[in-house]
Amino acid sequence: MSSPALSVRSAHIVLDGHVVAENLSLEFPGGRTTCLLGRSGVGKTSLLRHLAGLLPGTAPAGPVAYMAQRDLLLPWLSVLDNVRLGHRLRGDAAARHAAGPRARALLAEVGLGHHLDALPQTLSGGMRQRAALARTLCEDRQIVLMDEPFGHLDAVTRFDLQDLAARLLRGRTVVMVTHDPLEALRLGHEIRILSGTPFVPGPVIAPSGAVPRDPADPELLALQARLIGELRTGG
Amino acid sequence: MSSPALSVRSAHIVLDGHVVAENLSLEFPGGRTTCLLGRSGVGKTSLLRHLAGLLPGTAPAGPVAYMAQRDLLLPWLSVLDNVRLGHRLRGDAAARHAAGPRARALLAEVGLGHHLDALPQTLSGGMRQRAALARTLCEDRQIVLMDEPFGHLDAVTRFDLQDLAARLLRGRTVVMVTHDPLEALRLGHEIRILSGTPFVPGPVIAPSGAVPRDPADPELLALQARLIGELRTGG
Amino acid sequence: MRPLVTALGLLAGWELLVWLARLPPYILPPPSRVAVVLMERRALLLEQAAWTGAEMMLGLALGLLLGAALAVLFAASAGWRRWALPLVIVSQAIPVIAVAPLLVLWLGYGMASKVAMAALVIFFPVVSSLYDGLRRTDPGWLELARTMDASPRAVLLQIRLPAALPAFASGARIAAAVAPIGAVIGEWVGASAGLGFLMTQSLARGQTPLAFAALFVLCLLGLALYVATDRLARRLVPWQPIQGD
Amino acid sequence: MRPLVTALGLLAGWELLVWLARLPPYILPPPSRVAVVLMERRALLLEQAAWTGAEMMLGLALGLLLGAALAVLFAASAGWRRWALPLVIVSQAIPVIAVAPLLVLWLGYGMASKVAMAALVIFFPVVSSLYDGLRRTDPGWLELARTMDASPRAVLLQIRLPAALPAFASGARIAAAVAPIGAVIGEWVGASAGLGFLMTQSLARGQTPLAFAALFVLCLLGLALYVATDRLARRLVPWQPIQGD
Amino acid sequence: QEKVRILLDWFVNPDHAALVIAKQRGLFDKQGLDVELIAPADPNAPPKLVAAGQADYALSYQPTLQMLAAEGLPLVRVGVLVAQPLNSLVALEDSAVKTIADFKGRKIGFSVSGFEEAVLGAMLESAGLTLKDVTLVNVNFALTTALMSKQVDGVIGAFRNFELNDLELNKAKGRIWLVEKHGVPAYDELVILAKRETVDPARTKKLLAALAEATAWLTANPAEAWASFSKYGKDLDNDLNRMAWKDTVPLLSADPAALDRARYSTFAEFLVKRGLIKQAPPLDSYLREIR
Ligand SMILES: Nc1ncnc2c1ncn2[C@@H]1O[C@H](COP(=O)(O)OP(=O)(O)OP(=O)(O)O)[C@@H](O)[C@H]1O
Ligand SMILES: Nc1ncnc2c1ncn2[C@@H]1O[C@H](COP(=O)(O)OP(=O)(O)OP(=O)(O)O)[C@@H](O)[C@H]1O
Ligand SMILES: [Mg+2]
Ligand SMILES: [Mg+2]
Repeated sequence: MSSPALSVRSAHIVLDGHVVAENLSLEFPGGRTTCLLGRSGVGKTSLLRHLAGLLPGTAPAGPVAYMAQRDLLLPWLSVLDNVRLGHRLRGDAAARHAAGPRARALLAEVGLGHHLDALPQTLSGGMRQRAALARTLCEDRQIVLMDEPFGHLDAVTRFDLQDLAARLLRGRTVVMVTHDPLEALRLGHEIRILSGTPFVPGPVIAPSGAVPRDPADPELLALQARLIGELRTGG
Repeated sequence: MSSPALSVRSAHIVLDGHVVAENLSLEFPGGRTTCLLGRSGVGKTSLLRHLAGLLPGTAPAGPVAYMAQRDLLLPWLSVLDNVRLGHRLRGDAAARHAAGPRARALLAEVGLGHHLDALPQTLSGGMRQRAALARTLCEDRQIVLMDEPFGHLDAVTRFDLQDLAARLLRGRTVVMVTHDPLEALRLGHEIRILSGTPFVPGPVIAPSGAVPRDPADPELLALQARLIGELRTGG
Repeated sequence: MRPLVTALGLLAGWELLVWLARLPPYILPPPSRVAVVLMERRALLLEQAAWTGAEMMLGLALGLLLGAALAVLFAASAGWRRWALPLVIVSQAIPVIAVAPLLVLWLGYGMASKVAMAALVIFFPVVSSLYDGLRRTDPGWLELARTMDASPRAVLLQIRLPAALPAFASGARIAAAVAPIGAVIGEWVGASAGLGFLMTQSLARGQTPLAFAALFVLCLLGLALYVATDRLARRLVPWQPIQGD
Repeated sequence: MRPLVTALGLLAGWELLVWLARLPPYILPPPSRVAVVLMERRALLLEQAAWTGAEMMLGLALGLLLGAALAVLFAASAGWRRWALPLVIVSQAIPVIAVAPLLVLWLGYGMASKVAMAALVIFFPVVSSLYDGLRRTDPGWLELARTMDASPRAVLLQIRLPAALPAFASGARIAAAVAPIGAVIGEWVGASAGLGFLMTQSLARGQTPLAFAALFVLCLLGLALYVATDRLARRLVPWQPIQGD
Repeated sequence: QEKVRILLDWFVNPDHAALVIAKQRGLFDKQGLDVELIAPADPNAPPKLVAAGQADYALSYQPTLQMLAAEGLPLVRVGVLVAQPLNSLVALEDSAVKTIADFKGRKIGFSVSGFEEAVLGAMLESAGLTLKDVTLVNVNFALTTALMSKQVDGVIGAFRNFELNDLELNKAKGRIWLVEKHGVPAYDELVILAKRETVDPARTKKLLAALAEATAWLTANPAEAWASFSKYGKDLDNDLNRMAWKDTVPLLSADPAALDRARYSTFAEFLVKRGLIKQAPPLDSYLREIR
């Protein structure tokens, strides 16, 4: 099964009268990871919500896994149950049960193997984000939309989890919002910079090489400078 | 008036039975910025809360401005009123009124000059964080504690606001939690890495030169690699 | 338009119930018969409705005020909580017949004693809900306020109170819905007047249709008050999204 | 220990009130006199309290159940909301004297009609609070659930309902506090037993101290039920920090 | 003009004919009294409020007065409006209950007056039954409704001038047993009470005189009196009141100042015997004849 491409055609994104995007057309290639960069408030989250079918009048292109900017853990569920929330919500007891080992494995990989039964409020900010990441990955969807998924993580954990995400999301259609140009360069098959009000997407930037790329690669460092430059002038 | 040093002496930090730090002694020099690094869940936030006097049995060393990991904007107040919340809470109408121009100026500097009367829920994640930053800076305190203050900002905005913070917080005692080693190196007079459970602070790392430092400085890049290395082994 | 359809539907349901259960008119008169009485006795009904309506509004106003004040007091002071909270809870267990003479003694036979009794019924949901809301403030906000050296008073009035407004709205809705029965209970105190009095009298004297006409007017008053309160309550919390309508 | 001090303090306040306002014992008997009656008639009081206590507990249980079920229905279905919500609101305006004959006709003079009447009073705060809570779910959670293809049913039961438990707890507290008066109102319907009946009868016979002894027992029952409900309600929402005690 | 506040026993009804007519025809004014009639919703409250000084006079019932006096309330009877019992036991004519004895094993409804058990007990005993042979059900004010809907087989506390008419209006016929004919001593149904310490004989005398004059006039002109009465308050002009008026007028006491002490001592003994009061209070403590 190959993951579908996502496309936005002549879309208008308007929030309470604020025009975020006008007549927007945009393609996200199937089976690949697209990283969205852009100044704060430009409309990255809004675009992601548009893709997820969460804005009025929109529908998702297919089943999606959506990781929002907030972790949205349910305070009354244990970490484990939060991670298999999708199965709880959709499924019968069997499906939920079957999701258990997968959820446990994912939690172990994000470093929360010892906190399966903890309630979210006993976790640190980064631990909560990791739980939310595990929940998103546990969904096992062909389309994955992630909004700043590693923002609360230290450099090392972030590096490891980028690897994990790249590995588990290989072959899926991923749209990821990030503020870290280097992260975009490590993980993105394509990178798009959004700029302006209403925003317009910049040209596709496609670094060479397989993801996850080595951040020490001089090509990437050069591109990073270019990205920051574009962010500066665009914003 | 010189800003006081902060010191922690033989402190125990225990949260609901989880020992975060034991017999902890730590100094934060007065009038300088100390950046805290550490793996996710190591106890950075807890240490900051200890310094802010927010943990049971603790008291702050003096009046502090505290910026938490969440933005904690009040949904019923406009952005402007959120920024001068401290004055609203402490003061008579006169104090609040006097804080107006200062709050406006700060909001303009963080790029929210056109959103003074907006309610927080109409802001993007990064805009909310900027409002929270403006609120913290508006407090004008000698001791400033900040927990991942730039985590939701794009690279360019982040760079600009680092400059802003460095300028406005010059001469104050600042403790800042961050996940970005380069940010720590740009802004910190001193850098401490926390590691282990219960955590112990690593040795003081003090890069040369005045803050904010130039991130392209080769010394900083070398130190960055060292920090990441220490984070990896410590965590 | 839609509320009208609902209203007609419910009236049809009532007629059907009477018909299917073969209820005699002295137990539950059909709406058709009540409608006739409603028309014939409209002057009397209107006059009594004015009384009861006034009691309801005054009772609700007093109840909201008193309830809010007490909730804030309880949130502010452990002393008040300790001494007055049990009294407030216990006050809800007191039937009107036990305190009616006391109220008349203090407030006379006029409207004051009726409104006081009505307010006693109405204020409780407000105290309880608002006090509950005041105890559930986001701890993050409270910590923020603490680092800002806010006085407990400022925290209460500027953070905990606005944060508890949804809870207050919730309590106000309940209060509005019980306001009619509060007023009817109040009418047991002092001199006879109002829809509750009219109902008691007509029921005791076999004029069930008139009693139900009075009840119908009372329900209309109640619905109107509820809808008005609901509208206002929403305005109170514009920042909170409400699902489902 | 502290509650005991509070209780004694409040009793002293009552005695003082009687003394200062020079209230005659047939209007408000002093606690000293009520205490004597309480001792002398303890067998009678206990027996009646058992009745009323049973009505209260059954009424509360039924009210909580019915209230929760209706709130969930209203949150789930626009149809129910449209047709039954006005009925539920209006039901609060109906005085017991109007429906008593109807209830008796359907449920007889036994305990059922009393419990039904009590439940009618008790269930409303629960419906109203819980329904309010169900409408105020964090939109972020709902969006998350939507991307997870959750059925409306699953969203309701697994997200909106747990998220609304604090609101339910709030409603349950109010319900517990009005349960005693609910039971007394229920006793209006064909009771020849219970504390409410005892009160009516002793007031008619001029035995005010006995009436107040019954009222005192009723208040104790009410307080006990409230405290128990409050405890349970807290357990229901262990993840929510409560300030102030 | 001297202000006088009178608390009725309940909502205005034909039992209060003398008071209403005296007010409407200016008979109180003539005596120099400015009378205010206050109708409460709770029949228990008026005597207490008078005892507490919140009104000058209250209407109540002889059994109630005697129980209150036994409880130590400082009340005295100064006059009477209806000098015979109105209370009665009623069953539907087409039911199986033909005699009091037929109530064995059946349900009897009552509305709490405080002395229903005493009255009913005596009546049942007059037919060889006891209270244990019937089930007592508190139906509150819904006496006729309970009877007509066959929820109970009989009701005690029905007023002969009202409930029978109420039944008739609802196309049912009642069978009635008068309490004073079945083992209960006769008593004054509706009496006027005042506070013992502050009762003002001169004023009371004027009040009673006005009432006597009103009663005389309305007995002589019942139709005209009804026309006047029915306009007195809200909602008095209805079929039930019209029928009750006819039955009530002959029952009104022509001499409101009259006092039959024997009646009180007999009934006090009755109350003691039925266990409603422990000890009969001295008659003079709660009876005052004012001529
Ligand atoms: N209420 C609590 N009960 C038990 N353990 C807690 C509680 N709160 C926090 N902890 C634990 O304390 C540890 C330190 O948390 P803290 O929030 O200080 O971490 P942190 O260094 O700020 O992490 P991050 O970078 O992810 O924000 C974590 O392991 C967390 O699980
Ligand atoms: N409810 C709303 N009403 C009006 N404007 C809104 C509303 N929600 C968002 N906006 C505006 O839409 C714009 C885009 O917001 P969005 O959250 O998509 O930004 P973003 O690119 O994700 O920013 P960030 O990096 O800070 O998260 C912002 O300027 C914001 O002010
Ligand atoms: Mg965003
Ligand atoms: Mg932290």
